[in-house]
This record gives sequence, structure tokens and C-alpha cells, in this order.
Amino acid sequence: MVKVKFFAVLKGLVGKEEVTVDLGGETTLEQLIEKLKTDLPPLKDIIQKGGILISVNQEVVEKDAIIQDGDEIAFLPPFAGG
Amino acid sequence: MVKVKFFAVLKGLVGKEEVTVDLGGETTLEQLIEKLKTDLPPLKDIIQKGGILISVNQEVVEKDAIIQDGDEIAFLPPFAGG
Amino acid sequence: MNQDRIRVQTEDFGVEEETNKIKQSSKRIGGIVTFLGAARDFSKGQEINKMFFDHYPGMAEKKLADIREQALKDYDIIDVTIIHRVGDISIGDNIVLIIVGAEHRKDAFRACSWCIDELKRITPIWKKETTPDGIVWVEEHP
Amino acid sequence: MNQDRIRVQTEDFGVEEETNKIKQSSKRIGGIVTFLGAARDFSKGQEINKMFFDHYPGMAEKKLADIREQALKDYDIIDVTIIHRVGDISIGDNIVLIIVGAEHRKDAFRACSWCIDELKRITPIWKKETTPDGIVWVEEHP
Repeated sequence: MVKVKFFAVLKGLVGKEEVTVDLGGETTLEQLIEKLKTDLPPLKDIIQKGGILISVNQEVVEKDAIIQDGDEIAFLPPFAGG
Repeated sequence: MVKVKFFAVLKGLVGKEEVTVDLGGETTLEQLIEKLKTDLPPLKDIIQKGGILISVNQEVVEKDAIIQDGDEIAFLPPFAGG
Repeated sequence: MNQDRIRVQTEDFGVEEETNKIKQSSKRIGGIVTFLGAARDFSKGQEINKMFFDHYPGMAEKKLADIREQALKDYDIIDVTIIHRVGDISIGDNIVLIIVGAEHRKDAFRACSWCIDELKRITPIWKKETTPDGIVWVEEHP
Repeated sequence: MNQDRIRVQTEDFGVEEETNKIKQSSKRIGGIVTFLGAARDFSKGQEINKMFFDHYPGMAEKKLADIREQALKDYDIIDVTIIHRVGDISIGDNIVLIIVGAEHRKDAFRACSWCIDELKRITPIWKKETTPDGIVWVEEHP
């Protein structure tokens, strides 16, 4: 099981702040995204549009990153702090 | 008559904070300096050593500046504010 | 010290109070450069009524701490404070405070400027602006 | 406004108080960059016990006002405060405060850095340092 978080504009677009996903073992971020696109259809357009970073355990990673049980994944829209 | 002021290290070296000089009419800064060197001998070495700026009415000027009655002249050692 | 120097908080901060903490960290400090970001009433041709900052708790603090560590490594400076407010912010309110203490001013200026650039680049904080036309999450980033 | 924004004074200044004055001058201000110079206990390999600043009354204020006007002309900024203390200064005490308020941070950083460089270059203020070896007027200028 992994936790997937959505922040800022994504919370509203996806309609959820957090979901829990059962991976069925080690997988890649790419595969997790494909599964999420099915479970949460708005995510398809969001990812298509680009500009979203994804973090695993609070570090931004590439799509070939390995995901394991217990990881915390987050979808991060463009930052606007400061 | 003009007022001549000495600041910071120059106060101690010249031994005075301010002197009044009778110009006897319009003159140049150069001529005033020559007169002061006679009246205040330590000024000779100070000017020789260099690094001193001179202001007339609170603006730094060159040695060919014209000096008139009522002007305020100041000898300014290297600035060290900030 | 690190915990006090890096904060993400809803409440306001005191510029003087935080400056004094930096000053007290070393008598070698001769130059302190501060960046204070405040909420403007106007952005990209659009009037702003108020704003709201969201953040990723944990990751935001971690990134600010990373920025602080990197600045202390890369620049000849002595101490750094980075504080970012989140939640509701009114026009004129403080948003972000970065204070850099150094022996000499050049390094303090360079490090402070780098910290705010880096904060905007890597810190998971988001801004929602309320304008007369509605509410928008800010995407573009100056 | 100019008189309050440019000061040469023996008493200390309040960083927060002066920052708030700058903030209140316009709601367009989004970035405030501050340089605070403090008395270090060490300079050019020499321990310092205390210092004293002399100035040319009238000319010093005039030069600070010139710097403020030039900065407001040359940079895209909204307001500037420059305050320099004179008289006896203990280690750790504030010496100089420059606050620049602008819409955007880049101009505020550039203008603030320029102001302190220019202050050191053209303002008739002098520093006397008391060290374990004696009292010296500082001539060289970093």
C-alpha cells in the first residue's frame, strides 16, 4: 500500500486530497500513474497538460523511479512560494 | 573670510577642528592650500601623503576650484562609513 | 538551532526578533542581508484582494532546510533563517523572510538572493489569489 | 518623507519600525531587501573592542539623500531608507541600515547593494577603532 497526495489546484481537479493504492508488490512510478489514471480520470488531462512534478518520500523523482509499499507519493503542481 | 574644517584623523594631526582664513578676495583652492601649509605646518605632510579629498560647500572639488568669501572648505580623510 | 532557523507557519514573524537571533549567533557578523516578501495588491495586471498559501507539510520544511545547508556550504556566510507563512494572507502582510548573516556584505547579498530564488524553484508551496474575477491558483512564476 | 528616510543619528534604530514605514509607503511593494551593518569584534586580523564614528554634519546627510535619489532614479524601486549611526558603537551594535522596497525582488537586491557600496564610497563618515594595540582611524576600506 502506498499513499498518494494531491496538493493545491490538484486537490480540486482530482476531487481528492489523498488516496491509498494497493500496488501488489514493487512497481515503477510510471505503472502507478497508469493505474491512477484509471481510478481518477481527471488525472489523465492533468498529466497530459504537463508541469506536474511527482515526489516519492518528499523527493522529486523521474518516472522510472521504483515504488515500494509504505512510500508516500505526491503530485505537485508548479510551485508558487515566496 | 572662509571657514576650513578638519575631520577625523586630521583633527588630531592638524591640532585644530576649524580655522578661519582671510582670503583677501577670490582665489583658487590651490592658493588656499599653500597659505594653509604655512599657517598649519602638519598639513604639508598630510597633503604630500595623499588620499585626502577637499570639499567646498559640501561638494568634493578639484584643486583649480574657485574659493569665495563665505565658502566652507573641508579636508576629508578616506571615508570609512558603513 | 536548525528548527528555529527554518519554519513554515501560519502566524506572522518578527523581522527584528529574527534579525537579533542571527546577530547573536556570532560577533563575527558584520553584514546582514534580509529579504522580506509581502503580499502585493496587484500582480500581472490583475488586482488582488487576498491570498492563501498551501504547502506540503514535511517536504516544504525539508526543502527550506536543504536550501539553508547549501547556502552555508556555498557562500562565505555564518547563519541563515528562512521562514515562510502559509494559510490566509491579506494585502500588505508578510509572506516570507530570509535573513543571512556574514562577515562581509557581498557574500550576504549573494546568498540571500540565491536562497529566495531557490525557495521559489524547489519548495512545495502554492499560492491561491482572490481577484475581482474569481479565485485562481498561481501557476506562472516570476 | 525624505527627512525621515535619511538619517545620521547617535541613537539606535528599529529594523522592524523602519521596515514597516517602507511597507506602508505603497501596497505595490512585494519585495523588501535590507542591509544591516553591525559592529564586528574582528577586522583585518585585529581584535576590536569598540568603535567611534565621526561625520561631517550636513554633508553626510546630503550625500545619503543623493544616494537615495539616484537609486530611485536608476532602479525600478518604490522607496528607500538609509540610516547611519555616529558616535560610540559597541561590538554587536547596529551601525547602518538600508531598506529598499520594490515591486519585485531583483531590483530591490541590486539597488540595496548599490546603495551600501555608494555610501562607503562618497559619504563623509569616519571610523575610529579601539583595539588591544591602541586607537586607530580606519583608512583602508573593504
